[in-house]
Amino acid sequence: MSILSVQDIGIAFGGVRAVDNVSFSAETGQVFSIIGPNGAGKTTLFNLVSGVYQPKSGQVRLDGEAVTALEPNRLAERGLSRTFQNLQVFFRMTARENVMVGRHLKESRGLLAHLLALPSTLRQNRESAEIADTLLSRVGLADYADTLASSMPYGALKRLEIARALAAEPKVLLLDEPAAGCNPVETEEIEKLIRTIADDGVAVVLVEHDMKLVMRSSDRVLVLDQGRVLAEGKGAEIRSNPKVIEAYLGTHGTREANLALN
Amino acid sequence: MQALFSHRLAVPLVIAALVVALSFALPSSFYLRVAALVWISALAVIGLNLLMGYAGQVSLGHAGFFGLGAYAVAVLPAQFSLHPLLAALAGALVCGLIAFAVGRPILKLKGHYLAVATLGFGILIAMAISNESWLTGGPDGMPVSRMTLFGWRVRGAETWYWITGGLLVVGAWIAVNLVASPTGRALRALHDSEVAARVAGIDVARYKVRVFVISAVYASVAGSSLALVNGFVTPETANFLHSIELVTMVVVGGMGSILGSVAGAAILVVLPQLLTTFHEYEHMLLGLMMMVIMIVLRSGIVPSLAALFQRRRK
Amino acid sequence: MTNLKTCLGGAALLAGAAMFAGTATAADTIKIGASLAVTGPASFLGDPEAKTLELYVDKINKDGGVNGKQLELIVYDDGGNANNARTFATRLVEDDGIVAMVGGSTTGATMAMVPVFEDAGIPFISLAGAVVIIDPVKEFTFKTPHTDRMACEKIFTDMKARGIAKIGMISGTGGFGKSMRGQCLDVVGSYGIEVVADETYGPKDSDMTPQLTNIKSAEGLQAVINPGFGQGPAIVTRNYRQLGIEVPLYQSHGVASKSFIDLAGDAAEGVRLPASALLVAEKLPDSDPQKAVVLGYKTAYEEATGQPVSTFGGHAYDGLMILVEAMKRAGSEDPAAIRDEIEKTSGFMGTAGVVNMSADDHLGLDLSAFRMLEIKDGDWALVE
Amino acid sequence: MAEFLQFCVSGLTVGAVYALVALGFTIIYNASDVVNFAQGEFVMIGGMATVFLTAAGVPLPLAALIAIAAAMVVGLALHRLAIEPARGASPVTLIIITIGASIFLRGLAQVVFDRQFHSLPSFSGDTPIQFGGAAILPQSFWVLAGAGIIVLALWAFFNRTLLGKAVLATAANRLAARLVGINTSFVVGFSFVVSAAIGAIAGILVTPITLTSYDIGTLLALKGFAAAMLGGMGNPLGAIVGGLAVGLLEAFGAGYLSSTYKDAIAFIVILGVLFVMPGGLFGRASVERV
Repeated sequence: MSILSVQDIGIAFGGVRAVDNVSFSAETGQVFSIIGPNGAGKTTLFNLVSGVYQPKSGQVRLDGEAVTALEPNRLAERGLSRTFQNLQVFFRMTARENVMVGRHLKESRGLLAHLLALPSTLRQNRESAEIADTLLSRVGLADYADTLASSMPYGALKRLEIARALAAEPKVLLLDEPAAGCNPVETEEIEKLIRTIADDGVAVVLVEHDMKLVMRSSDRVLVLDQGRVLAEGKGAEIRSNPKVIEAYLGTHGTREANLALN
Repeated sequence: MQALFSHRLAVPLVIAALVVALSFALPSSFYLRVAALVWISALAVIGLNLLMGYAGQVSLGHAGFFGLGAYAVAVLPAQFSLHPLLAALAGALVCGLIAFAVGRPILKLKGHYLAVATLGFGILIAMAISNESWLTGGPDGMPVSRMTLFGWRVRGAETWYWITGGLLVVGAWIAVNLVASPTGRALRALHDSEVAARVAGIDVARYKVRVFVISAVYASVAGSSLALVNGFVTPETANFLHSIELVTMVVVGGMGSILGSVAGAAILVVLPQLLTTFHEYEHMLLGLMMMVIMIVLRSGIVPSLAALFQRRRK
Repeated sequence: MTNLKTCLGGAALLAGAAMFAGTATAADTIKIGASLAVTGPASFLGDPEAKTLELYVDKINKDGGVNGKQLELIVYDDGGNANNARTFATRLVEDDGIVAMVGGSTTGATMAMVPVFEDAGIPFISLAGAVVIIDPVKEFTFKTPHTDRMACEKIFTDMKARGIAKIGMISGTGGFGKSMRGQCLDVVGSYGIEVVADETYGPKDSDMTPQLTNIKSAEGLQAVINPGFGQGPAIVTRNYRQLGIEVPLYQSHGVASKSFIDLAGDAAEGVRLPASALLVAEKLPDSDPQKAVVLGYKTAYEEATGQPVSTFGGHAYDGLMILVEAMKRAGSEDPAAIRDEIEKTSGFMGTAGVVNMSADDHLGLDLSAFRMLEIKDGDWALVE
Repeated sequence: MAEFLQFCVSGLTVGAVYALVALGFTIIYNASDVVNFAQGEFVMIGGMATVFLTAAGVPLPLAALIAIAAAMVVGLALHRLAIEPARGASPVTLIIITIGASIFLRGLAQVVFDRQFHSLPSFSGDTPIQFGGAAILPQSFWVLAGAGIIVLALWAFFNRTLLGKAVLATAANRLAARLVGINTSFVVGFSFVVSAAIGAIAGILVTPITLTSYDIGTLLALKGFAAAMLGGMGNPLGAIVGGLAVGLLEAFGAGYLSSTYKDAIAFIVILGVLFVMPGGLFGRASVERV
């Protein structure tokens, strides 16, 4: 059984079906990519799956449990985490603190202990900070640990969001355009990172415009167009699917995808 | 040096040092009283700053909690001969419960809508205090019986200076503890991005209510202290203008700065005392200085000066 | 640490000594304090009170002062806020070193200050209305204005004489209105008068027609009382005429100032209220023993400020004069001695009436101090 | 029925003033995101300046015009001297600046004018007009008609003139407005001037009924703000409906329920509405974009 399965999910804004009867499932240890032209409904789909929007129709199952329209924090408790296309970083906190927030569910949450700074809380703080530092090293941001997020460069913030999401030790991780705005070196680092995350046993769902990245790292690819599923399959199948080529990839995209896979 | 200042306990220690040092410098019990008023306001402002500066939720009704705390130590001893300390405790408890009950629906609102809802809520409390004269003495207020501790009548400006100063240090200590804890991180997170906080597993509604309750308890304790210091309470402690004054103290001192809370309280308590010499120009000058401070130090006194200081060093 | 402490303590002592030196050079003046609601919702009390005190302290000083010394008046504006008043009271006692205190415009501010002066043993003459200030009697606390209970009694006496038995009340929810409403409801029974409608309005409300509409429709209504001060009663009076309510309207001593007539305009015609003789100074018969005092104060105040006289300023005049005479009798500026002499005040002719204080009466006015006035042709007229 | 009508008229008259204050809030808020807590002081300046000018012998219409001009100058000064220098500061900082400005203006009014209450003669007499058993002051019609004319004039201005459209464009998207060449700083300053004029007119119209003094602004700002929120911040129609609704709620609350708790009744209704409609009556449900 799939760790994440989405069935016939849909939402409309002012009469426009932004996402229309989309179904897919993601597997542990694999990278599942969602591609499509701008406005295809990729981010909206993420928002539906992660509980930010309430779907009009359809179902989301996480680890076999029906979780449709649950609050994002309830989904987080069940092991779903995500990053955002438009950065949602805690700008008034340092990089380390940002990642520590990701540890929230793993931390003890007794208010009285927090108010009185009992030894358990101080120990907790140290523990979270250590884990945060490890994760920052993993995404290559160790040097920024004490820097305020507001003074970090854009590319670094993308990876900071990934570190924060990883801090929750998710079973399913939704990454919304993690390489957008990153230079080729950074993109390559992110690609490697995505692979290792999947290899650690996380189901990664990826929305990305960088076809090279998608084709190289994905186990399966879903193509969305105008809120609907156009095709789904392995990268090679997608690349050769005439509907996809016609509607989305075009000749340029095909060439690029070919280059990437060769 | 830097590490010393960034330590969690630096701020409460600085405040404690200030309380001790000032006690030597202040020449008469009038000055001690003004200082005690600063400590009391600062205590309420720290609580409000946790709500506004850290969690990003505005409240224009906090004087309501302040007033409830003040009236608790006036009414409960008078009606049920409760000891003032227990009355203050009861007041804090009641404020906490009320904040808990109204927090969830009110804190669903955002920005200016939250402002007007808390404003309305504060006005309801102030109206009830002012109108239910059978209990509260009405607009003319009611006396507060002097507190006795182990047979010793607590009185005198100097005694209250130390009691309120001590309360402030404890309040600041608890506040810095909170800010540095998982709860504090959750609050600061939801201030910057509610959606990211929720995705990180934070029950945003619940944490907002938590900090609302905490800040209500701070206000209540501050209100109880003021009533005990004054030996008399009037409904003005609960009214809308006092709420605005508390918010102004938060912003002038600096949102998200515990030390700033003390600075903001000090400015707005001491300034009117200094301006009395200007008689009819007093209010003009007060308004003018508020505007100038906010234009020049737009992030509030402490954060703006800290930033300036750091830039200098670089 | 102990060294540091003695060192700092020494510095503080020096500073303190320097401050005392500062006050010592001014010991040839007698310091009198006042904390008044010069601004804020009760400013129509505090404003004339402050002007009166300043005016008369100047006058007294020009005439040679008291006991050969000049008076020094220190006025703070507490905005009617009890907490501010308390702070200023402490400041006046501790920092300014006053020997006596006049003022406290509102009851709340007064009650907050009482403990300061009782603790410090400094005589305190309040200018606020409520009876709680002097009942129970507090050693150092006095007051000059009539109590609201007396105003109620005066009004009810007048009503009874006119055969009025069913009345409506519309009271302000400020301290004054609320307190007077309570006092009136307390004594109304003993006059055989029944309250058939009881409405209130907020101190800053600008329209009272809904409340008055309800009062108008009350069964058997014969008159209406409006306890309150500030602009509220003026609006009530205008709305009263707007709705065409025909039964007599009684205002309280809280509106006893010409500005009420100006604000209410034609609507004020026929309104009755209990007030001190001050408002009708010129109309008093020459035989009236109060005439000289009230006419003198009225003329002086209106000349100096260009504003119409009000009874509130008169209370400040009474307070200051009672204090000055007590100081003269005591022949010293020892606060305890002054207190004793204030308590012995008897036969003092003030703007509010004859004051006869005693150990258990720190007000010393009786019902005869009130006159029943009616507004006729835009001016006050004596009813009796 | 007569009672109901009386309460209606009372509520609408007071509500019209709240509506105009709320409208002033809305215009400035839309142009600059500033919630101007000195809005009530414009009402005060309008009333007080007219009172003192007429007392000095200036004919009422001329006095009113000068008073409106004075308020506009104050509005412009507020923008140029206090808001503009703090450009880029956080909204809460700007709000505290406007609170400082309102304290300053109240202090100034104490010195320039005085601390007494004042009235103006009604524009067309004090004889109430009897209508369906209710007694209505002629001045109430002045207030209602004045408010109506202001609303119509604003509507025409925003929809028919280039400057009006520039203000709307700035309200919709400041950056885009700047990109198409609109001087947004001028627009913000202009919005302060317009709001000041609206406030001053309200103050002049209502002074014969409600009286005026140096410190009436606080309460009006409070009620106007609540009204603007009830209607939905940034929505001019919402401001008007919100203002009238608060006025009516107070009148009906005082008339039918409890005069002591009439303000409480208004706020309870506002709280109730916001719990159900978190964006006010006319607020749009916003979709979070992430």
